[in-house]
Amino acid sequence: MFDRLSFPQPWLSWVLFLTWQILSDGVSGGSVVLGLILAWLIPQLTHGFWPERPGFVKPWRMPAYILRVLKDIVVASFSVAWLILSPRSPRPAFISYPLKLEHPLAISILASTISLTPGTVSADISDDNKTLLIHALDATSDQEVIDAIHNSYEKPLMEMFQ
Amino acid sequence: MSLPLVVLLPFLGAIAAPLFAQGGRTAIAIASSVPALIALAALFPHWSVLAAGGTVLHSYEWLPALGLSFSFRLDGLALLFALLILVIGLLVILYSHYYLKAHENVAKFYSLLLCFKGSMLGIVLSGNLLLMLIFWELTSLTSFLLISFWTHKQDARRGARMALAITGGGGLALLAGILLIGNIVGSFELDDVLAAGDQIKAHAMYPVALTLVLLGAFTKSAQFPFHFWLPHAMQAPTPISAYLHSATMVKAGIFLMARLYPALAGTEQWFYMVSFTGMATLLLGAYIAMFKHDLKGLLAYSTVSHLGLITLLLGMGTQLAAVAAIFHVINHATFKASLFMAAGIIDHETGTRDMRRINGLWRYMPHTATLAMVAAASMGGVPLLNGFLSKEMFFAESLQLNLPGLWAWVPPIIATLAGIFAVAYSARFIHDVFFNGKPVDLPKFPPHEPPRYMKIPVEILVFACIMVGVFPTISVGPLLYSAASATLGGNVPDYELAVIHGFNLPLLMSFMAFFGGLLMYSQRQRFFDFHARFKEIDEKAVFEALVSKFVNLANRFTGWLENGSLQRYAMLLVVSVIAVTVIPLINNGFYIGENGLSAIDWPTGIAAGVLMVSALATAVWHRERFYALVLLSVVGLVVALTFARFSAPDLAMTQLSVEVVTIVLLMLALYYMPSWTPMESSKTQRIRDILIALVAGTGMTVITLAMLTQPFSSISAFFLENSKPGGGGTNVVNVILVDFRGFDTLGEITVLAIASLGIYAMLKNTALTPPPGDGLGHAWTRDHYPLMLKQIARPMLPLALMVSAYIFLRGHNQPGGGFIAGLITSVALILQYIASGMIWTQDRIPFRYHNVIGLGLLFATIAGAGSLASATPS
Amino acid sequence: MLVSAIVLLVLASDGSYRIYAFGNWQPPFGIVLVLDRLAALMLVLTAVLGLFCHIYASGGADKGNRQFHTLFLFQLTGLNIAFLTGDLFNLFVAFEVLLIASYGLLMHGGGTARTVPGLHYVTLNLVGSALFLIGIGIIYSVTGTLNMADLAVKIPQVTGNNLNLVKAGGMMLLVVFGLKAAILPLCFWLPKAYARATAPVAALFAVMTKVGIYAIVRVFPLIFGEGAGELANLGMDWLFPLALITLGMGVIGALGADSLKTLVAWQVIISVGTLLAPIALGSVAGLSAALFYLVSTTWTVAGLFLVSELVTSQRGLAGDSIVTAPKMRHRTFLSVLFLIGAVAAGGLPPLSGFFGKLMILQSVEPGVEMAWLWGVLLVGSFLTLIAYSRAGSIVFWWNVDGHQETPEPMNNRVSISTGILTCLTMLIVVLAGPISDYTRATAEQLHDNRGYINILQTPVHVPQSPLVEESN
Amino acid sequence: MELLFALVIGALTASGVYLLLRARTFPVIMGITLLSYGVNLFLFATGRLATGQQPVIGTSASYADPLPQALVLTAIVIGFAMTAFLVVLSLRNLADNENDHVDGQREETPPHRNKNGR
Amino acid sequence: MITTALYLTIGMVTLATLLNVYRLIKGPDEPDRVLAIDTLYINAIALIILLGITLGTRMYLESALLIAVMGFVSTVAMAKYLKRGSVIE
Amino acid sequence: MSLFAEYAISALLLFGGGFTLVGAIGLARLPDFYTRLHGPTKATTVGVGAIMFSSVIYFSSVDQGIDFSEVLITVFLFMTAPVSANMLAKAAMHIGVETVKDTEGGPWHQ
Ligand code: NA
Ligand code: NA
Repeated sequence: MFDRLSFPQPWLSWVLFLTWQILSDGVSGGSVVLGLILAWLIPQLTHGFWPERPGFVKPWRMPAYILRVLKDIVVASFSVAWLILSPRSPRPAFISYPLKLEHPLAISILASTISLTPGTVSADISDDNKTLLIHALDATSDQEVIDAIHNSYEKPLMEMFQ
Repeated sequence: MSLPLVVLLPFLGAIAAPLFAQGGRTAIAIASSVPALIALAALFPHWSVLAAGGTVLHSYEWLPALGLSFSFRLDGLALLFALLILVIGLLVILYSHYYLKAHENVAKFYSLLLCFKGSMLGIVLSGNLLLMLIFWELTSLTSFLLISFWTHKQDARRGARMALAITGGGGLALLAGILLIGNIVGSFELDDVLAAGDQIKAHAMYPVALTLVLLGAFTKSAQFPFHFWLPHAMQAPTPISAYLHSATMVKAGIFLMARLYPALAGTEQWFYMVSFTGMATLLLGAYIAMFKHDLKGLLAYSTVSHLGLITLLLGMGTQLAAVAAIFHVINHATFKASLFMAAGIIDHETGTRDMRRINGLWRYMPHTATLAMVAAASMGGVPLLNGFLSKEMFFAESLQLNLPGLWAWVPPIIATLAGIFAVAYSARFIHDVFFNGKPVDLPKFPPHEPPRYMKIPVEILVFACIMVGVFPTISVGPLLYSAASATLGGNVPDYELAVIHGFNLPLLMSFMAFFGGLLMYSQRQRFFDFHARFKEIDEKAVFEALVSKFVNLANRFTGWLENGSLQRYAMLLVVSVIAVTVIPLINNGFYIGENGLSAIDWPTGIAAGVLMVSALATAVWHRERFYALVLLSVVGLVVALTFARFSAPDLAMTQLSVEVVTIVLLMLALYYMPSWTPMESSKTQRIRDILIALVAGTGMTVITLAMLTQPFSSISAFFLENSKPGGGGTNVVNVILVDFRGFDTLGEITVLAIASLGIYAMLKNTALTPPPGDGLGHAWTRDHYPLMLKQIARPMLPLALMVSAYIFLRGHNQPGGGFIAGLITSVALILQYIASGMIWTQDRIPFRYHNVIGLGLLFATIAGAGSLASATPS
Repeated sequence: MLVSAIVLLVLASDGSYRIYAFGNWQPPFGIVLVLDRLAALMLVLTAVLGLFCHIYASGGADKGNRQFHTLFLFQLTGLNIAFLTGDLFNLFVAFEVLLIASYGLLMHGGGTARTVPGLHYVTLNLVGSALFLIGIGIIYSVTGTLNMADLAVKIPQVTGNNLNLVKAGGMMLLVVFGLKAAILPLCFWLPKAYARATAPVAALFAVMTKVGIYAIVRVFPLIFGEGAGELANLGMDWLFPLALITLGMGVIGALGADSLKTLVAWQVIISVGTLLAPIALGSVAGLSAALFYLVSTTWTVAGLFLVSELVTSQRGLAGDSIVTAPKMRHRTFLSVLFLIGAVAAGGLPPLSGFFGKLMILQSVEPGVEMAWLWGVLLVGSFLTLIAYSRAGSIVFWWNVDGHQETPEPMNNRVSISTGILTCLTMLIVVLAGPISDYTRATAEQLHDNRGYINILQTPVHVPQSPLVEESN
Repeated sequence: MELLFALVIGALTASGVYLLLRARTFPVIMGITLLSYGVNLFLFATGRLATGQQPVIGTSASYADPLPQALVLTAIVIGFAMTAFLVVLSLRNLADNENDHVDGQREETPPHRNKNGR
Repeated sequence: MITTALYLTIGMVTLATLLNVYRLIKGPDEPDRVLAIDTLYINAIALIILLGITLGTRMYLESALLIAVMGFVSTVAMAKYLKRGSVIE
Repeated sequence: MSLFAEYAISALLLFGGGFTLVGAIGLARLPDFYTRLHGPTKATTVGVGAIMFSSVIYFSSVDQGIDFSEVLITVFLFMTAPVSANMLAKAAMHIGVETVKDTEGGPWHQ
């Protein structure tokens, strides 16, 4: 069951190795050795559960994307706070968002991003992975929301994955 | 050694008898006779000692702490009874050989008979009261099996059970009596007890002890009001009846009274209890015997009556009366045994025992008839037969009782009256059976004389009757003297065994009885008509009805208490705890110890409030199950926070993991269960439960408060000091778990493992039907495995494994450890199941489990394996 | 296991205490196993019982469940730990081990009849476990220790308000042990659960109630014994009347039983009452008598369970119901065994039950207690006699015409194990002297807790052989 | 603080006992769970309440009593095993009796929940 | 300053907890309750972290991590139960 | 501890606490389930994230070097919050939880 000294998912192994260093109290010889062992062993065990590779084409764009999302999260949190605290009752809406992305992981990331950024939550994804149902807390117009999402997040993701 | 041998031999024979079953009936009969012959031979050499008034004692220690020893003691009284048992026993065996039919279980018969004989010998030869009691109960038991020998007969079964209940129950009273006597005397040895008569009679417990002992004796000897079992014991094969009711079983009670005569007799209590019981029995038995149409029934009630007579004699308390009693024991045994055997022959030859059908047998079996008529005459007290002699002594003694005023007339009148009845029923036995016209519709016709050898036992017994009747001094004189001497503790009065003592009052009474009896018999139809006006009670049916009433009552009572309601059982448990702790807790009150209360910080206060509210809300809204489950998980979460708040990180983590797995498990269960609990308890019951719950809660509050505020020191200082040097870890909790108290942890893992096994075994046979939709009537959504969840679940597993590894490795020094690590892995696997389903996931893990809930097992196994791994380094 | 248990019995019979300290930690800090006369007696009792039940089970009752033997052995393991441990919390763990194994065993063999009694059994015992923990907690919170010897030292020193706490805690323990022992009013879970369990399991369970009694005998004389000052003889004034009522209830249940197994199950409750009454009186003689009776009744009841099962298997549709039915196979063999069992259980001479009862009767000092105990015990015996004679004569003797649909004949393992277990009562009679000497010495040892306390001073050492063995 | 803790344990016990006395398996299991939470907290509290004194050598000046913590850990694990068994047993009861009544009574299955039925 | 901020923060989080419980009890639908308990889990993480800062120990970080993991799994399981009845199928 | 660190820690704490509270207020007072979903998903997650960061800075500045364990937790929370929200929304749509009156569009029927 173990392929000798192979790393079936190098990405995963890297992440695991780094995580181990974070968890251990500081980087030391022991933690590096243990981290290596775990980075090799765990993917061997879980390979079956996660056989498909994350189909990144341009992985280096990921950090920029994450930073952008983080910024949006923080900035937009204030607007949600405002919405929540203001006496005015919001005007919620369900919006069907036509997906251009095809890769399931990419869709998931997009949906997550939408949920984390203010005012919108991904409520559902259609069975054929073509439409995303978004609940907006306070929507002025559907199209505005769709465009904003497409431009800010879906486009960069499409670049990364296709 | 010879005395124990005498008792032991029949038991050995009982074991051996079935072995001879192969050799045929004769072989068994012979084999069964051998023990008695040897026993007789073994007793013979002791005669010289006994004749000189001595006793033979063979004693071996057994259970000194109980006062129980293998003491065997032979004196005149014991010898007399032993001889009766052995000799009549031999005759019965001979008789049985011809009586039993070919297809019957002869081995069982002889085996039981020998057991019974051994037990009887045990009673009479015991030199220790407890030992005697053991044999006493054994006779109850073996007679039960003998009476029910024909197990297919309902009457036999019922009669046997009734006999067992009465005699066995009496045995229990006797046990209590003997224990009391033993307490008074300080020993159960017969010699000590007999020597301590004055001490016993002076003791405050004497009346109780006497009553209990007499209960034993009266039940066994079928004294009124316990007489009713005896006639129903007639369901036994006739040889058994002959044996049990002439010489043995029923005589055991008589023997007991005679045996303990020096220790218990001679007081007013004794006199009133024994003599009045005897008198009542004497009269009642004689009266009923007259109306019995069943040959054996007549004999049975006559037995009851004669037993009453003996008891009355013993109760009179005079020495001569006691001698008469002993004498009558011998006489009754001989004539009654022969009568039973004769009755058996008649039954055997005619196929019935109904005297209304059996008539004029003289024509068909003159030999048997002669024998039976002689024996019956003896029973009726005809001169020149042994029955006459003891009856004369009885009449004489009845005149000697110094009762005040008119009461002095009572005993002689009753004696005469009983005599009249006795003559009447004896006459009936003779006339109604052997003469009185022709037989009516006999099942077997015509009857013949029985086989030659079947008559021999009867002949021997009848011969004995005549011998004793004519030559009393020569035939039984020495034996009677020896027995009477043993009974009376050596003070034998002057008495004369003569056929005729001259014309005196007793003789007059005998004449009155004789002619009165004949007169009564001649007018029998009037008496029968008179008697027929009373409804005859079948005691067996009454007893049976009583027992089944009791059984039904017990059944209903049990069913009412043990009603199968867990609610009730749980309530009883909780209420029991409350009941036994309420006094200390009320004494404790709302107590705050010397450490006092510490300040509350308000986040903790609010968390506590949340916990309390969620807990109570769980109870309040429990009928909406999912809601209650959510509330329960809040409780679990806050409990974990509480552990964290009060310095127990390990506990917090364990609690969290266990809680989530539990909730998932409960949800799995809830899928199959109704999502809603119906209202079932009544309002009263709910209020009751609320009260119980509140009291329980208050109790725990009071305890906790008192406990938390008391100063305290524990053995834990040792753990804190030795954890690092001795246990090699800084996390003291984990060091305790794997080292100081590693054995607990081993047990805990074992529990997990067994639970998994049990769950697995149970699930194999469980077929659950999943409901088609939720409680609102929605069908389940088609969407099994949502995309986002699937995507996030994938990386979760490797990450969780790593966290597990981390938590596991640091456990010895930091919070964490194997169990938590195992649970994290389990939870990560649960996530895979939720996200991607059973089949997908199972294809990817090396174990196989067949059922949904088998997962619980999986989690437990993983957690157990985790903690096992962490426990082994110790 | 029987061999090792007997070796331990021989070791213990010299009256010494042998301890095994896990991890070589000096008590009271580590967990110790303590072997004394009582522990050895219980081990032998259980080992013998376990052996024959296991042989019986291997004659076919273990079919269809590979876990059976594992659970069976775990059950024995739990029992053995319970008898040996010298630590209160470890006793809890041992209880849990044997309970969880018993849950599994109880459900063994499937069938819907077992589910509900099993559910009741498990639920009540879970509450019992909770109570056990509370009791332990209270006692720890006052004394700061869990080792029983150490507790025996510390409990007499408790003063002031803590007395109330310890009383409450001790009483909770008594309730827990009472629940396991099935004392009234905590006994109603038992009859159905036992009556419906597979025979070897029910037979093994004969010792389960004895664990509760063992725990009472172990913990209470030691910790709340004569020397416990204000806490001396805690709870015993409750125990005595309850024991007698339990005895009475058992008798009524037995009388009203409609099947042999139910009858025997109520016999278990009768035994519990019979055992606890003299124990509650607290004398050496009473304790000794109870221990003697305990050995006798455990084996006898177990034997009767096996007999009842054999009757069920040979009697077609009627099973073990006390109703008339066509004649069963092997009637003679089975009826003789039943007779022996019934005589022993009913306490009639000449079998061991009688001697046990005799000792119990003799152990009471004259007084009110004596009147009650004698009265209830003797009247109870009388009614039991009626119950057994009625049941036996109906089941074995009252045959209606008809043909038994040829049941499978018994195999040797089943019949031999049942026979031997039932006849052990005779062995007890033969060895009554030595056994009563042993129980007497055991009772004396229990009564004088100084020896037990001394194990705190015993320097720990590694014994030559391990004390617990988990194989049969 | 002690009073608060005592009240918490009291509330857990009371709720647990009330649920224990219900007639269906599910509430009974929840009741036992609540009861065991209460018992675990109680057992934990026998070492008295300590703030910031986790018994890890070197992390604090004084330490909470570690023994009750160890005991509670054992108790939690055992309780988990027992609860799991009870859950499965109650499912078995459901399968056998088509009903989740604790006494296995074969009654009609309870009506399905409706919005107004609470 | 940190102390003051800490107290204020603890106060806010505790208040948030109370609001969560309000929603939990109020409902009105099951998803509301699950949402409330999900939020409660996250607040619990905050409380644990704040406790750690107050006590100056990192001993409780793993507890926080565990709450995060367990909270997520239990939320997901509950949501799945509401949708599918069977959490694991 | 540097003053900067103190300011940063305090600010982050207050920011975090504030957002946690805001999320809870949203949960408590918004009109329907779908709107209530927004508060916890974003505000609370952000709030707790901020508190974690303050913890990282606090412990890094008081003693034993840098330890990023809290970051792991935060990342985990950010990864899982949307999934939880998604699952809950799906459940709500399945059950047919009602929307507030003036909602545009409607949930999908499951
Ligand atoms: Na443990
Ligand atoms: Na979440």
